[in-house]
Amino acid sequence: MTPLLILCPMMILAALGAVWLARPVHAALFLALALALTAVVYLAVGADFIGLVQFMVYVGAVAVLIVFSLLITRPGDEAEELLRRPRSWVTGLACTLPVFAVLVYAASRHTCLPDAAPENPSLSVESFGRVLFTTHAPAVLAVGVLLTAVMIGAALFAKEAHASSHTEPTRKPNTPGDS
Amino acid sequence: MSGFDASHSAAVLWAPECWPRLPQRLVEMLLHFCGAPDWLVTIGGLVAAAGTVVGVFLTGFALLSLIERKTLARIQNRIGPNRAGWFGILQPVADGIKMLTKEDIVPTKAEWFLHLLAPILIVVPSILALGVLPYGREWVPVPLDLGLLFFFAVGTLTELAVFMAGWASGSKFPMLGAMRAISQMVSYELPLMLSALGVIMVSGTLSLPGIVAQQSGFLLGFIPAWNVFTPWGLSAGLVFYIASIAEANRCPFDLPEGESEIVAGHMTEYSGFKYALFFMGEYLGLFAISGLGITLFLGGWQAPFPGLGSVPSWIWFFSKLVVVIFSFLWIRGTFPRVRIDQLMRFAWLCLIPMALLTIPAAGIWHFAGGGLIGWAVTVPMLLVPWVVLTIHYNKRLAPATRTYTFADS
Amino acid sequence: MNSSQHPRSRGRWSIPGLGLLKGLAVTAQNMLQSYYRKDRMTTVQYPEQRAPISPNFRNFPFLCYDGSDPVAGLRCTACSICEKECPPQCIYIVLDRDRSGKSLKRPKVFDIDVSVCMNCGICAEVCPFDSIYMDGEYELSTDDRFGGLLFGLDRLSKSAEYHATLRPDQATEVAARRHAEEQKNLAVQAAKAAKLKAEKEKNAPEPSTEGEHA
Amino acid sequence: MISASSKSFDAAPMIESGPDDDSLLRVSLGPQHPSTHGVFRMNVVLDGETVVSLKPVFGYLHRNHEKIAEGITYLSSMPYTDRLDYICPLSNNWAYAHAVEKLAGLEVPERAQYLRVILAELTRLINHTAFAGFILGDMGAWGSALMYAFRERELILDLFEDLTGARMMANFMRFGGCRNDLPDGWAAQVSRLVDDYGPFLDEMEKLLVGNEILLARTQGIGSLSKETLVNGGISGPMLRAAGVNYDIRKVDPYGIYERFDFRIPLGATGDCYDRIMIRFLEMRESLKILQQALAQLPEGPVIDPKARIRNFKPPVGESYARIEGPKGELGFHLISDGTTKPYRYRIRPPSFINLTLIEDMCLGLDLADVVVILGSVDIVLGEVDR
Repeated sequence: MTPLLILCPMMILAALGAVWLARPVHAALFLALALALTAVVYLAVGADFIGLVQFMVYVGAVAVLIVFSLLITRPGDEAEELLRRPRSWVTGLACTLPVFAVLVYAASRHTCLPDAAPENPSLSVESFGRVLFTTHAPAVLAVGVLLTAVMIGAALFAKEAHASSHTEPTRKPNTPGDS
Repeated sequence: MSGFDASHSAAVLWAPECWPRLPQRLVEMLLHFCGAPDWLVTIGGLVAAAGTVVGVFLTGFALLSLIERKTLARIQNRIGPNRAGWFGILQPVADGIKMLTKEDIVPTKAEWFLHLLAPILIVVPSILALGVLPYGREWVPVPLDLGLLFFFAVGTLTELAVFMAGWASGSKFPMLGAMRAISQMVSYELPLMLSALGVIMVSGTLSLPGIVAQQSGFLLGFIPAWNVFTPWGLSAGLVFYIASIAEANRCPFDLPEGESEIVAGHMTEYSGFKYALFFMGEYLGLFAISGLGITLFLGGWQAPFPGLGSVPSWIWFFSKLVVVIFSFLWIRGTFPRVRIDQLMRFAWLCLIPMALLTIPAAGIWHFAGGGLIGWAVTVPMLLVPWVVLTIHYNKRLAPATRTYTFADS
Repeated sequence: MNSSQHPRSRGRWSIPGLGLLKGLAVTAQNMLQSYYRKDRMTTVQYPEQRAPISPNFRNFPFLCYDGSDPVAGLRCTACSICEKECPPQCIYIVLDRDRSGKSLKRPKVFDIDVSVCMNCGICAEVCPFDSIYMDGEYELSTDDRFGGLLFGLDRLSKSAEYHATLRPDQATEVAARRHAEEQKNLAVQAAKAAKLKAEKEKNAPEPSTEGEHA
Repeated sequence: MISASSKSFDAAPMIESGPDDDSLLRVSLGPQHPSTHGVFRMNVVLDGETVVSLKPVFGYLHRNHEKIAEGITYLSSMPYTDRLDYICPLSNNWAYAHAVEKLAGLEVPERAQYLRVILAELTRLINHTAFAGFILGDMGAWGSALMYAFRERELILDLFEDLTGARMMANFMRFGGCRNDLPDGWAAQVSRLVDDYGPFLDEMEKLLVGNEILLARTQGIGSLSKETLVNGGISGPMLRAAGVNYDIRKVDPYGIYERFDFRIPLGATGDCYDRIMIRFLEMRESLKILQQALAQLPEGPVIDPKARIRNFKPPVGESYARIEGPKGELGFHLISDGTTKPYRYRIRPPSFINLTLIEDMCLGLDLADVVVILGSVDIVLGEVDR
């Protein structure tokens, strides 16, 4: 209970930072911090596997990719402009309010938290694999198909972009080609 | 990690096998006899154990910085540092003093907080990762059940740290370095993890001591039963080795630093002790990733020959570490750096397919029980991509024979 | 035009990575050989060991003097040829004159700014009096940036014996030539003196001719 | 992100701003940069890491050499020529001496002619060996090749020191010959070195030529058409790597090069790899020349007895003399007004002129390729900026 009381406010602050900060890179770093704290929450309640995977996937991959895409796409001042537009506020609220309502509803169903997290059984890879590929096999397959499709699509897009940038003849000095 | 067990006999305590745990045991004993509560004894012991690991590897860092310079010097027919102390043994101390006394420069355009945080964030994951490796039969600082997962999870922090360093410096070469670093690390983390998957499948555990235990024994009485001596293990081990060079930013994959191109990459705007911290992070990361490779493929602390049970197991681990790190130095002394597009193509078109292929091979090996059938199925399976690669290389990538003419007139 | 394939150009079929392994073999060989082959390890550990200095080695110039007195024996006649030929113009010479303004054929000031000097040796080459030579001394660092690198006559004057230790062949040759010249001069002077004496004896009563010869 | 802040990062103003696009990254590569071979600066505009525009900025090492030479005697310029291309001072000496000899009509004695050929070819060995080391350094190979190259270069420099008195700043050639004769045993030492050089070249080639990373980094990089190269005035190995048969030792022979049997290696594509290979092949030809020259070395004086050291005044006139320096056509243009000082003194520096096409070679390639291409041009800033 105590770790949660310390971690949750930090998480909320980090999430607020991610939303409020004007510079996209700062926001992304705060998002990474929020995700990392989520992982710590998982670890604190004894869900080691989920915690580490959360850390690896969200901090190590998702946050890094966000940061990287910020680096290469260079949004410029668009983010600040978006922040100033009132319509974005409305959209944002429309998105977040239902989620918040669901959360409040879920929290109200369990009025009191259990005193201690149940002792989690030592998780062997084998049992994990068995569960994944028997009970949850359709889900795993569906995700696999989806990911494969996404990867092929990404590869095709990349190839197209690559090809279009290479059809251009050798550039002459002082006339930079489009990119 | 239980509290102090008073039944430890002095013989066990003083056995060479347990030497690395001596600080922990001594602190526990001391606290116990001082009448400290059990939790304090445990925490004290853990602090001592962590101190041992950090102490050993910081000494290793200092030594490695010297050994690297000496080895590279010898490869290049030089002598290397030999002025500070006997054979330059005090050179790391001199370097440390120099780094500490240098001015700490923060560029005016830098984000000072992130600029400060980055070098710290580089070192922390490396030390954390070092905490879960099994160094000896009796010496596993933190025997986590999910050790391997933990290792990869904390390892991912480095990317963010490098990004912070590059971005917060507010300069262009660090920015380019950060872009290179992230794309490189993201690409090479995949083959790194995929090549470890086979080991997890065969050993059926994510615990690093468990993986080492699975590699005990000898085939035919003299070949150690390490993963690297199986077809899929050799294949995965090679992938892991190459990917770990890239993950540790070592030559020929040291593009983020890319001295001749982008000055020092993400470290360009650092000076003084922050700069030294980057090096500490790099070397500790090198220890960690080599240690993991040893654990996964080279049998961890297992002895390489039968009949050497009396030698403390941690000696084997560190001997293997020395060999692996020497190979890194050797490569660094020989190869030029690859270009970023070649690096990416190599990762996505060569390493990742190879790593993916080792997974079914490991599965077949696991279910075939590793006998003749295992060899018969997996060897051709893994040879195919090498053959394909060779053909592709010779047909598409390898340059046409260059003919040079001589003008006589 | 004859076309020939370079013997080491790559064949059509090669195993990827073979070239890298060859490179590794070369570096490993070099590393091992650096422990036992002298031609692999050419480093000279400077303060303890020193590379031998070749007789032709040149660093900064010095002025040579004969005998033991650096002032009286100085060969330099302050003719300023070196001053004119010096490429970076680092030589500064003031001719010494007596009270009446007559040249004493020796320098009053002879300064070489070695922070400007580029060790080319042209001054030594053009000197017609065998006076200026290039020194072999190379440990000249100083913490006095201006004074310590401006060599005056006191630092530049070095004895002919020193020259002989630096370049024995050249020194012997120069000494022999100078000796011969000296002998010749002496002989000429002796002849002159003899002639003079003879004339004197001959024309003793006529003082006007004596004045001509003086 | 980059563009938003990049403008404020510019400490030094860009002389040539290049394309005006906010999504591009402007990087000032140099003058303080690890692989600009000194203080060369390139204003690079990058799209990602692809070069969109590259403007070389010359002059950071300008030392006013040509103007100084007009104010000092002919002989006094000789040590300054050492400092042009300081990797190969003796070639520079020869080119200058050649120009003055043309002007003054001096004859060079046989022995001095042979000596000059020996020294020039040794200098070519030094330059090409060091080049192989430098370009590997530019590619990020941690100095091994460079140290091997310098190890062998050191042996040649030792010989230079024995002969000329200085390792690099030789100041050895004189108008009408050479300054001094060979010390005892020098020629024997050179022939021993020439014999040992072949195995060293084998070793270097083993380290470099088949290396897959080097192949991937250099092949197909930086090649230009023959026409562009010729129109750009490119000379030396860079031109020959593209297959243009132009070596001044053959097309406009000077000295006694006609007497030797050697061949001019020519490449086909002119990319960075060919530039490396051409230099290796040239070194082997140099070894052949050296062997012949050492075998034929005659006795005799090393300087024209008519040549004056002091008060040297060539007749009124004009001369241009060129030699095949290790980096290309090195020419000196002199105008004499009959005094002890040249009226006009002009150098045709191969490094500088070879460098002028750098943008054409780099466009559309990676930042990492820029460094390799710059290395393959083989510049020495002392000569580029003069």
